[in-house]
Amino acid sequence: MLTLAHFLTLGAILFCLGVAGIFVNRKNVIILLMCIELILLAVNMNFVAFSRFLGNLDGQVFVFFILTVAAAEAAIGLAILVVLFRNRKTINVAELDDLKG
Amino acid sequence: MSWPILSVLTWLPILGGVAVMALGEQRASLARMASLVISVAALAVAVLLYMGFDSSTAAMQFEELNPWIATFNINYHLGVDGFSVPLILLTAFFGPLVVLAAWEVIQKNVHQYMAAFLVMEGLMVGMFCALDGLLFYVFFEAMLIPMFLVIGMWGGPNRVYATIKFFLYTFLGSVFMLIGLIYLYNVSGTWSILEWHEFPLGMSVQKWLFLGFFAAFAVKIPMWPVHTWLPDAHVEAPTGGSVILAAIMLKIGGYGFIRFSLPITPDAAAALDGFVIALSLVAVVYIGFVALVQQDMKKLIAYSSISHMGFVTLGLFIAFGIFQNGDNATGAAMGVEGAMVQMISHGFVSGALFLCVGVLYDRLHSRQIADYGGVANTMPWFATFAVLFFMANSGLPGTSGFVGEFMVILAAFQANFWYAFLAGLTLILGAAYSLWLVKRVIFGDIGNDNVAKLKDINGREAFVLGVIAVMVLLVGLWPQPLVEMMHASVEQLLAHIQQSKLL
Amino acid sequence: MSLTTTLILIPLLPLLAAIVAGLLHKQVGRAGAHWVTILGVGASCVLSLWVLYQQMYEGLGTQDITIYNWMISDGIRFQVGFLVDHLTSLMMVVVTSVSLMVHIYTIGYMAEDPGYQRFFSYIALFTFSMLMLVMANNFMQLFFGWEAVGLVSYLLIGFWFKRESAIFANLKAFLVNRVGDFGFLLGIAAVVYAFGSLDYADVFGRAGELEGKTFSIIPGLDWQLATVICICLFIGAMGKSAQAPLHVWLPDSMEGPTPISALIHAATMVTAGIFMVARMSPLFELSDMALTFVMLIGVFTALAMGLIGIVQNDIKRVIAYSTLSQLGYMTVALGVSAYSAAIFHLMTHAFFKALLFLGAGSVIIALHHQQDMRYMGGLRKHMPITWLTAWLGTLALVGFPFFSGFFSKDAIIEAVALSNRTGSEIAYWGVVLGVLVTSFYSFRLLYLAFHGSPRYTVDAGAGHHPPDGVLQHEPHESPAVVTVPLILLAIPSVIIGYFTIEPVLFGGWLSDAIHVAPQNDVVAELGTHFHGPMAMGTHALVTVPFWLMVAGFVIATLVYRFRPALADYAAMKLPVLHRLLENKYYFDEFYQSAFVRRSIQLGNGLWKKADAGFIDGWLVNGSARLMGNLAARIREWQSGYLYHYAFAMILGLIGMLTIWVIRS
Amino acid sequence: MPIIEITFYLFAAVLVGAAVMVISVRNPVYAALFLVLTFFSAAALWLLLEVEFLAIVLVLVYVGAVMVLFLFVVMMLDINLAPLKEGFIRYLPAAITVAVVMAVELMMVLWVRGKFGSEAFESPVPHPPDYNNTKEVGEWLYTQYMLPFEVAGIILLVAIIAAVALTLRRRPEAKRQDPARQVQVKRDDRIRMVKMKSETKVEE
Repeated sequence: MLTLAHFLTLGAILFCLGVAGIFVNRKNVIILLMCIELILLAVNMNFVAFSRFLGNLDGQVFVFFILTVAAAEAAIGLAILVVLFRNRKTINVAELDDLKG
Repeated sequence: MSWPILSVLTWLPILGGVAVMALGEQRASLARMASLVISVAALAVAVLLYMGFDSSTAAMQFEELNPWIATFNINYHLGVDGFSVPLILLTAFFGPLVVLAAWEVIQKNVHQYMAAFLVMEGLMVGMFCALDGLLFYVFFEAMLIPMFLVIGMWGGPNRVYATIKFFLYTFLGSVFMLIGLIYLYNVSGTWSILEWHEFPLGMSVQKWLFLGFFAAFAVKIPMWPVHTWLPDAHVEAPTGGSVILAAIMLKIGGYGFIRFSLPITPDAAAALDGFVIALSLVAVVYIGFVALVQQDMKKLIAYSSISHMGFVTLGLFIAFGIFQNGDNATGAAMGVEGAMVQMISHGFVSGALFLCVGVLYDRLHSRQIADYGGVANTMPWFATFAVLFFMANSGLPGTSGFVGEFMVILAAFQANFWYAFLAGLTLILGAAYSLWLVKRVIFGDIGNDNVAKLKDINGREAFVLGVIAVMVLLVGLWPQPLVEMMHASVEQLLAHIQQSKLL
Repeated sequence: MSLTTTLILIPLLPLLAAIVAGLLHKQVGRAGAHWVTILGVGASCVLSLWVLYQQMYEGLGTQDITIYNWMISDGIRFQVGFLVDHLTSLMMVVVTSVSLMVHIYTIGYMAEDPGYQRFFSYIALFTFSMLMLVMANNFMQLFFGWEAVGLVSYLLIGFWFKRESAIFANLKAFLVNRVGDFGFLLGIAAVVYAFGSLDYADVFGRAGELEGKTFSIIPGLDWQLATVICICLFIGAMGKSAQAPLHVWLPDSMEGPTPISALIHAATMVTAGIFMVARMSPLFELSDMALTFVMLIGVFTALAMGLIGIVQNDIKRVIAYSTLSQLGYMTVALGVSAYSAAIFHLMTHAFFKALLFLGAGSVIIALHHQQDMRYMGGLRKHMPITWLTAWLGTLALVGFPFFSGFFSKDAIIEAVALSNRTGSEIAYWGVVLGVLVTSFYSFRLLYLAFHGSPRYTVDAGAGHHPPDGVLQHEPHESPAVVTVPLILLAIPSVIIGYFTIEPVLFGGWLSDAIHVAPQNDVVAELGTHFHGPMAMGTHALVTVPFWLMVAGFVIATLVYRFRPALADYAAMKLPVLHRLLENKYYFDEFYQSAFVRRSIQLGNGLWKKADAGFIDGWLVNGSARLMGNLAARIREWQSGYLYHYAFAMILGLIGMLTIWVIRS
Repeated sequence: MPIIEITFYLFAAVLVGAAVMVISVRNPVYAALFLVLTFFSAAALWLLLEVEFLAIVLVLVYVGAVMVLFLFVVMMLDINLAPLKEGFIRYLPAAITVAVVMAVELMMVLWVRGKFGSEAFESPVPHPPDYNNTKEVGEWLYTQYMLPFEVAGIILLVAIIAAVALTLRRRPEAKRQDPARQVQVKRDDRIRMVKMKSETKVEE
């Protein structure tokens, strides 16, 4: 039987992979953005699973909104990336320390 | 009087200051004239206040009571008694003088300078009138802002350090007071200072409150060892800033002791009087020695201010020692009155001394004693005034400087011989640092070419110094009107602090 | 004109004159300044004489009037008012008359000085202050006058403020006086403590209450309250009347113009201490200990300061040390309860010492401000009037019979001899030896200045500031404005003792002001042996002091008239003594190193180490530094790297998760 | 094992494998492509749960738009990949530790302490036969979630404008026409009258 736990476990694994990805790819902004997408996917996975197993559509609607915001975020994130690259000729996060105190 | 005289006295200079500010940078001469008119008007109102004041009662007069923040029972509550009226008069007296003193000297941002002083004057008057704890606190803190700006904008080369030190020092002290005020509100449910006077409190609570208030007022007065902001602030401040700082701002500390520490926490004050007296005597003697070796005239006067203000705290706190002599012991009232007279007198004298240094600074742009010498040769009138004020600073009888010191020393002797002994040392030290400065700056052969080119004071400067000189001599020769004004309030205060307020 | 008005006018007229001459100096001009002040002081002098006359012959009683309430605090009235009894009116006459002489003399002495008006203003102001002091009817006003004369003295010593030595001297004078005033103020505070009043009448009337009261300065060490009060007050007198060890300012004060030395530092101001103690006699009588202290201080001053006078070369300094010594005599008299003798000597001394100073001033003008006696000599021929009056003054000073000084000084010596106070034997030998010393240095001065052959040379081409011992022209007698005061002062110097000893000392004339306990009353005992001034003068020929005086004269004549080398020989033979005297017992050096330099060191130490170093450096800036360092440390964590922040977030997430997992 | 579970495990394995590849490959292009695979697998899993609308939207929006955008950016930017690869091995242990700790904790929540065990929710809520997921979601969106839906639309609009505004580049060197200015031009803007001195004969 497919239980809720299956999906939640999958979501958890996906979430941990996303987090691990942020760790190992700390220099590449593009992959960082992708890792965020992974994390969002993990969250969406949970929402969908809960929605189905509880018989409540709210979860799915929420996933819809998350997708919307994620799309917007990706668009702006990538735009920033482009501008950044134009100005700095790099997307290496290790070289971006203007906020250093 | 039916019209709200205290509100007028408070808000006239503040609103006037805003109006002067609005005149803008271009209309400098208009700004000067307007400031003078406003400050003279405020002085006139203050004189009306004095004439209407009834010195036979200790009750608050000219009271105004309007709700301000009703939720927390905070009121716009003003009123004056024998302690506040002399200080208000002093404040109003110096209003026109600082405007005149800056007349030609300040050329940059005249409107802002004048506005800052007018606003400061109003805030100080408001603080002396306030009978609501929070209102007092607001005025107490708001006053820092114009002073901060005055030192920061028109100050000397090291002004940033001095302003920040000044601000943080006073602010650190006053937050403790704020905690005390909030605590009092929480336990009493009112912000009225007069109701706090009657509110019974336990001993340990009183001690903590006393220390909280002490932190605020000791910094303001300033007492040793929290005095080090004062010399720096004075040195960097423009002349007017120094004058107001020395003449009035320091008095706020003494006034705070009278209005808060003594009546609200009398038992704690009685328990901790030795501590305060010890600090006062340290201030008198230690600071006297420090003043002796200063190379900078303003620093010297600043240190001498600290030493003189030591008399104020001494005079206020010896009362408890005198009470122990028995019921018919005299001297307590003399101590408190002496402290008040000392505050007023120190206002005149230190204000005048800073003006004198300002006169020299405007000409040679130096405050170093070593840069002068033989000023009397080229500036005889100035020398006359300066010697008079320095003599007053060293407590010469016939000048106001003598009266307060004399009363406090007489009263101190009633409490303890050694208090009087140590306080009396100021007679020697005060003369030593004042007159040594006179010797090095005023007397002697012409020190250098710059001194040879000095021009004597002009009519405006002579007027400013002359008016203060008259006051110094008047108070010195006939202090009775001044003492009479506060007498009833002093009696009431002493009767009040003799009663235990313990729960 | 009512009496009150008169009494107010007496001090007020000089004050008004001083204000006019000082503040309106441009408007009134030089002549205006001296006229207005002389008129003011002259009128005051006439009125004082009138008051004295009224009291002497018209039976005017003691006047105690209040002008206004200076202040009422704590039930204690601080008043401004006058107490005019015989002591006061005597002092008023002495002060105003000497002052008037000095005013007139000044016209000549200061004729060429640019600060002419200022000088007149100051001396008129001094007259006012001194009158306020002597006329006071309470301690507060006494202190006012006390400090005010100190102020004027300060201004006048530093009158030539361009001279470094003058402004050093005036600062020193003021500060040393302030040390005395410090004690004085404590004494006043003690009076308030004991009586709760500052009014003379009140305090003296209740003086008896002090008996048996004690006061512990240090816990466990109880002093008689009367002793504490009197010693504190006397410390004030020591400052003002230049008693050792607070005498150091007086010789230096000679930096001021000579009229000042005469008026303030010889005749009037320095005697304020004597006057004050006499005024306080009801209190002093209560404390034997204090009186013994007074006596010992006095005798030390009388003898030790006279000895210094022997080795001084500056003509004014010799007279200054002589003044110190004479003040010592007066103090001794106070110490043995012979207050009236002290006041009597004060009065005679005021005249003859003023005379001597003005005479010295006359010499100094003649020699163009040369004060060193080594460059004088033989002035007798050139300045006969000065010479003659100086002789008269000297004879009065050394106590030659029938001269005024003789009566007063002899009375003191006799009083000391009769006293049975502890230590009065020492005091007796001190004052007797003092006569020899006085005589020696006085005649030495006369010989060096007026006799022998000139030790200066005259060189017309020597320029405006010739070297020492060179003059542009022969010295000549001073103008009338100088010599007339000399003559006018010489008259009382000679005769006043003869005519006034009886009323002042033995006639009980001062008894309304001076209170002496019966067991201490040496003057009354002296009175029993007194058979008129003539008898006293003739009897002197068989007393020790007279022959000591003669001995002093003989030695001085021998050494300075005939064998000048003897002086150097003596100096060579007694090097230690000579050096000790030359350096004035090293008082100045001691004070300089023990107090002045120490104070400055202490001040610097407190300032640099405690204030700037500890409070500012450690506490204030230290806490700022601590915060700064802490913030810098924390700021390191803000690396600016995105992944650090992300890492921190994730760690936080794990942390929260862990907590949740463990707790749930 | 029923087919549905086999399908689940299959896609779950692909999903996890693809996700691992996303974070471990060096080349962002490959990463993007693996991310596409991840999304596809997720969409398939959602279909298993009968969440058809979202599965399709995921594919359309993410794969069709967002991931293409990623690929565009990756390919358009001339990124020097060498420095970006640094530190992968260095941080791997930390990453694994963090991931494992977190996974363990999440598992603990799920299996040990939580209420989400397999016993709690054994199967999804069954749908009636004529159930239309798209219609249901649509009804919810346009009724109860009307306002948030509109806001989401505005957010997207803002994102579009922001992205354009951010990346818009004015090139000063580029020549361009401004018709408005061309029309408004006046004679004086173009012609300048120059007064010159007439040439005079130079005296010799």
